[in-house]
Amino acid sequence: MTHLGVEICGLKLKNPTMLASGVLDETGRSMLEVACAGAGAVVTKSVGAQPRHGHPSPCIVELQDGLLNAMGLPNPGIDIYAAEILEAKMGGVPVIGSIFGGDEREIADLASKMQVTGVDAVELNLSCPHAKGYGAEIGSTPELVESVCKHAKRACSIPVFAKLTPNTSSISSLAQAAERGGADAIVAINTLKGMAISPVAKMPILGNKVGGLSGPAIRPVGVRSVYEIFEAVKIPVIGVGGISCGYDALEYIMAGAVAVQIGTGVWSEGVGVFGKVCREIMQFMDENGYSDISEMVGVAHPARP
Amino acid sequence: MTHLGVEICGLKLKNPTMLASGVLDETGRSMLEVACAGAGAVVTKSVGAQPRHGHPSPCIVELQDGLLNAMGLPNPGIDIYAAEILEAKMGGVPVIGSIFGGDEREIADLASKMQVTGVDAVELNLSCPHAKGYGAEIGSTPELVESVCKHAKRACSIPVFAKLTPNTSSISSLAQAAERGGADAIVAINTLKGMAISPVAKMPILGNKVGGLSGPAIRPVGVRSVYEIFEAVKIPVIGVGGISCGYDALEYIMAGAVAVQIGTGVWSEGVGVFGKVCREIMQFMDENGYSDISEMVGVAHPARP
Amino acid sequence: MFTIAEHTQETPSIKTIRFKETLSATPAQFVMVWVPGVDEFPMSASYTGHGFGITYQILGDGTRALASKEVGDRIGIRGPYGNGFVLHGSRVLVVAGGAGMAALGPFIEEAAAKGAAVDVVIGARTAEEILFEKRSMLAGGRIHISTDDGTKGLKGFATELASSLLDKERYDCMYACGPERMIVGLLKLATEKGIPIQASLERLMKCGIGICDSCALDGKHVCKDGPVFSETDLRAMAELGKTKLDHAGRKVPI
Amino acid sequence: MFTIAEHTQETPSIKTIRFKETLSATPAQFVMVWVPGVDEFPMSASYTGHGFGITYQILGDGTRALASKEVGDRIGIRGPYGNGFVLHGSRVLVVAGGAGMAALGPFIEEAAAKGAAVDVVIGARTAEEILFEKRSMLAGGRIHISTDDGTKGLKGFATELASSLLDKERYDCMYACGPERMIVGLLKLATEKGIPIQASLERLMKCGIGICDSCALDGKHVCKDGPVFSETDLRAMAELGKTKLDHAGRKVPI
Ligand SMILES: Cc1cc2nc3c(=O)[nH]c(=O)nc-3n(C[C@H](O)[C@H](O)[C@H](O)COP(=O)(O)OP(=O)(O)OC[C@H]3O[C@@H](n4cnc5c(N)ncnc54)[C@H](O)[C@@H]3O)c2cc1C
Ligand SMILES: Cc1cc2nc3c(=O)[nH]c(=O)nc-3n(C[C@H](O)[C@H](O)[C@H](O)COP(=O)(O)OP(=O)(O)OC[C@H]3O[C@@H](n4cnc5c(N)ncnc54)[C@H](O)[C@@H]3O)c2cc1C
Ligand SMILES: Cc1cc2nc3c(=O)[nH]c(=O)nc-3n(C[C@H](O)[C@H](O)[C@H](O)COP(=O)(O)O)c2cc1C
Ligand SMILES: Cc1cc2nc3c(=O)[nH]c(=O)nc-3n(C[C@H](O)[C@H](O)[C@H](O)COP(=O)(O)O)c2cc1C
Ligand code: FES
Ligand code: FES
Repeated sequence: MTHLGVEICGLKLKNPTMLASGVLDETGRSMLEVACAGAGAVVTKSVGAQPRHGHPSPCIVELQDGLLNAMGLPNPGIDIYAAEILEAKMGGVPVIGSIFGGDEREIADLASKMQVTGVDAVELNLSCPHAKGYGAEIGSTPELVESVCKHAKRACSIPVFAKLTPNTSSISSLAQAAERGGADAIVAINTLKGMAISPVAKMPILGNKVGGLSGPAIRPVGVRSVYEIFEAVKIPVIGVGGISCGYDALEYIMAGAVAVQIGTGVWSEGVGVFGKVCREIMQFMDENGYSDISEMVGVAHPARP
Repeated sequence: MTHLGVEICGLKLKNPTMLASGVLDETGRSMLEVACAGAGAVVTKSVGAQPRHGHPSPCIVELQDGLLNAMGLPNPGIDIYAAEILEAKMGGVPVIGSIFGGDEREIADLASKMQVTGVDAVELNLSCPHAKGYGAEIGSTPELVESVCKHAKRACSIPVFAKLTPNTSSISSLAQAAERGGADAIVAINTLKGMAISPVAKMPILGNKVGGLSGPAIRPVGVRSVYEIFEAVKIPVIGVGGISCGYDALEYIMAGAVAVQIGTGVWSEGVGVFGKVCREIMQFMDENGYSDISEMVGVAHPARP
Repeated sequence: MFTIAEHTQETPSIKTIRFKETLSATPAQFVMVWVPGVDEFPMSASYTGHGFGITYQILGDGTRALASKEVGDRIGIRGPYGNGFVLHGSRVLVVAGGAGMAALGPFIEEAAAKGAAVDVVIGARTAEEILFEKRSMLAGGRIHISTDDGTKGLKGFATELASSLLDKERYDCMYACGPERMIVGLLKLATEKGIPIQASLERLMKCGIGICDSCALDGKHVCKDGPVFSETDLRAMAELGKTKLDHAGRKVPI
Repeated sequence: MFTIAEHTQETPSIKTIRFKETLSATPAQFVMVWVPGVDEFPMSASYTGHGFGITYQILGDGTRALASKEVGDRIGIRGPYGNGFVLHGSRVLVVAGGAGMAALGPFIEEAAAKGAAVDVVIGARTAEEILFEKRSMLAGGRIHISTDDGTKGLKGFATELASSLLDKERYDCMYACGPERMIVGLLKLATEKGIPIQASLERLMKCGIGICDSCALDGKHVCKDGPVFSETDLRAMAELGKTKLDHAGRKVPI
């Protein structure tokens, strides 16, 4: 029998799919629905210290093969959001709390508060490409990535995942910095910095002008990132970007991901995407003689050093 | 009457579309065909000092919304290639000679040789993401970009365009470095570093494993890059990435591009893409009361400083 | 971008824009309307197909900016999104509160065209704010009016008018769009009378395509699972009529 | 990836792979065949539709690796690409040199099935290297053989055999695939006799989709404008039979 379960830093997932941060996770109830739909874990919306409205609308542009979004990290702040996490926990799958902040102290503070809410791990959003002062600036400098991870690790005792940006010349350097900082796992990738302009309106469509590109369009960048990171660090890698079917997930797994996250796939496939991806992975395993996901992790590499 | 002509660093183009480097430009005759099909200018394949076979096949992966390629800069070397340029020149449109090299000296040498072939400008490929030792490494370090541009400028008297990579945390810093180095124009963007894996074959599909992502998938990244660069430098910007219709070109133009290049669009639309893009731009100008392309350049910005 | 073909004042606070472009939508489906440089927000299709249109109440910055647009101006339209009203039976009761009539206008026409007998309750603040009375009449609907101030029809709420109609007649289904407390009232009536109801709900909408969670309502998403919900869904909603999410995702009272 | 259903030896140097998967292609259309870890190269569809297949001559590393694949193994197939032979008239002459028969096999079947009288000239190095003789016969073709060493049929080239047939019979069109000097010879014959010709050409192919320019031939692209070209195009090709591009894009003699 094929076995879809995976373990990441002690978190036991019944299957390797997780809900990516920022999608259907403003409310606990929605995360619950996603868990019921078959996700192996859910990552919360990225939460900050204070309530935040996010960017003015339009926040989304639908493209042929992906989305451009500039939500701008709307969130009610960690204190209010705790109640949502409590509700999400009822889904019976690990809940990973995503946080963002402007400096090490803020992030450490959030990590410790996040642990108190009862989440199973903390994900550091070091990579939001369209919120000034948060994420991208911190996330593209290896020294800062290392230091932020260090502070977060010190502030909590649950696993800390570092979510990295592809808007860099070397994502593997960022991953190594996170590893040095003590991160327990790497999540890659967040969105690519992009813009869409309406020629008729003569202006960028997004209220924030710049947004993050996600979906199938970025999958090759995500797969390449995971492939590079897998060779650069020893900690586990979680792959994300453009996954909406089993084959997409397998690309990431064979590139070296122990698990995957799905965001934009929910747009094209609905919350059924988690079940669908799992079924397709299982079918592939059956047909190709694999019995455990772990047998496939990183097999696209000539040899693991 | 609408006027499609543009002038870039003294080069007169009958319309703002150019053939992008690396597509249908290994032979002079093919460039000639592209010129006849309506391109306002053609950029040659990136040429080096010595003949080069390029990467092993597969060199191309067709994606839903773009291409992944790892041609690996195949080229016959500048000396042999000169004959192709001579033939391309018969098209009656400006020919821009693209060159790549491993260090400043090699690039300077190529720039000077390129000028001798009779091209109207030199384009420095500082950005090929999948040829080790060429392009990406040089192209993602502002100091090196500046120095390479300086050397190329000194070695020739025709305009020098610097073609930049989006695989960086700040493409506008690279553009500023190029401007400091004396580049006459910026070309943005080259492909994004990507990978596709075949789960059945358990390996990356491309012979070189890593390749460059192009086509509609990357347009938001290209438009954002041009938008940022337009605000960062005073020299003209040429936009490239995912253009296959008039609206796509207009996004770039309103973001700040004085002209655009088209590569992957030739795959989806054939060489007719140049004429099609021009017709669609003209129709838009007619409907929206523009009479000259220049009236639209950069209008998506609140105000030019 | 869509081009404005007609821009008409329906009531002192409500205007209709008809576009040059064609867009087919089921009644109650909505589009995201982008007023460049200002905002983007959801609006029901008040006219569908050729001569597609929206009918909106001027409330804040976004709709104020929209109101100043002229014929020939272009605004962004994406959609249609969500589900729509489904005709059920041959004798239906339609209840609209204020601008809620925007989504119900095309439904009344569709239902009547399909041969259904349509009773229409239009509730408004005051006589001159009554929307689509003539349009509904022309479609063949039997019109009943209530106003908060009694300047026309029954002085009182649309729910009261609906209640008395439900006492007198037998309907196969009720269709509602308007303030949430009205919908809560109608849901109660529908339960008492044992007839089905379809109600179009409103929540803050940032994406319109089911991913941002800003329109969440007890795990359902108004933009994707709705905006129309039937009695089973409505009854299961603990938040209905009580709380909604604000821009920061905080639950605030309706 | 496609799964190998059958792998058979056609001649000492030529093998055929039939796949489990279905792929429809016009005769002379080709696919890019990826042997994982080795290489990718173009191959004509020698069987199309259900039981799709390719027939290849073992030449270098790529085809050698392909030859070692077994039933059940999977290889990458993308395509079909390019154009194909178009039947023209009711009496046609088909001329194949060596593995060129791979592309012509399905064409002979198609032409015969459509009621055309098909004369088939098969040229090979030696008797045992003759490809698809039985297949062409079964399809209803009249077979004429030439071998370089005279071990079967006429001792000499396929062009000579074609020439003598052209002297005796009147054909509506000629179809050719094989070594380029053979095609050059046939083009000359076609011009002399004033009949049309369709010939499938070969060039180095890196992309197969008309963008890399590696298959360029006088501004035409074998992968996109071809591989089949008609007499007008062929005559305009200054490089035909003379030069081709190598991996570095250098023009080298054929
Ligand atoms: C599916 C759907 C369909 C809709 N169809 C219509 C329609 O056909 N005609 C119409 O007039 N309105 C409709 N609305 C409501 C409309 O979207 C809001 O009235 C509009 O966004 C107000 O924009 P504004 O910028 O002018 O106001 P804002 O400045 O954003 O707000 C002004 C006032 O309007 C209230 N408001 C804002 N958003 C909403 C909302 N989503 N629902 C209710 N109140 C809101 C605010 O609380 C505030 O009191 C619909 C809403 C949804 C969710
Ligand atoms: C459109 C098209 C259809 C083709 N169809 C078939 C077919 O159905 N059956 C078949 O056997 N071959 C066909 N070929 C030729 C086939 O692609 C090559 O023989 C093959 O690539 C050789 O690969 P290799 O790795 O074994 O040889 P390599 O190691 O690449 O080369 C070995 C020898 O083959 C020659 N060669 C390499 N590529 C080509 C080429 N494209 N054309 C001619 N000679 C070449 C080389 O010059 C060298 O002498 C076709 C070629 C094209 C362009
Ligand atoms: C609407 C939207 C909102 C997002 N918000 C967040 C966020 O708050 N924090 C975060 O780390 N990533 C956020 N992301 C990025 C996703 O988690 C994910 O990294 C990215 O979209 C790529 O995956 P996908 O292609 O499966 O969507 C968001 C993505 C989308 C589309
Ligand atoms: C097959 C292929 C080969 C390319 N080769 C080169 C090259 O040699 N030099 C270069 O500067 N860019 C090269 N590029 C990048 C293109 O010039 C262009 O920057 C990129 O593809 C984005 O534009 P597009 O989406 O219109 O293709 C190549 C792109 C493709 C698809
Ligand atoms: S508006 Fe975003 S999920 Fe409904
Ligand atoms: S093989 Fe690339 S253009 Fe023909």
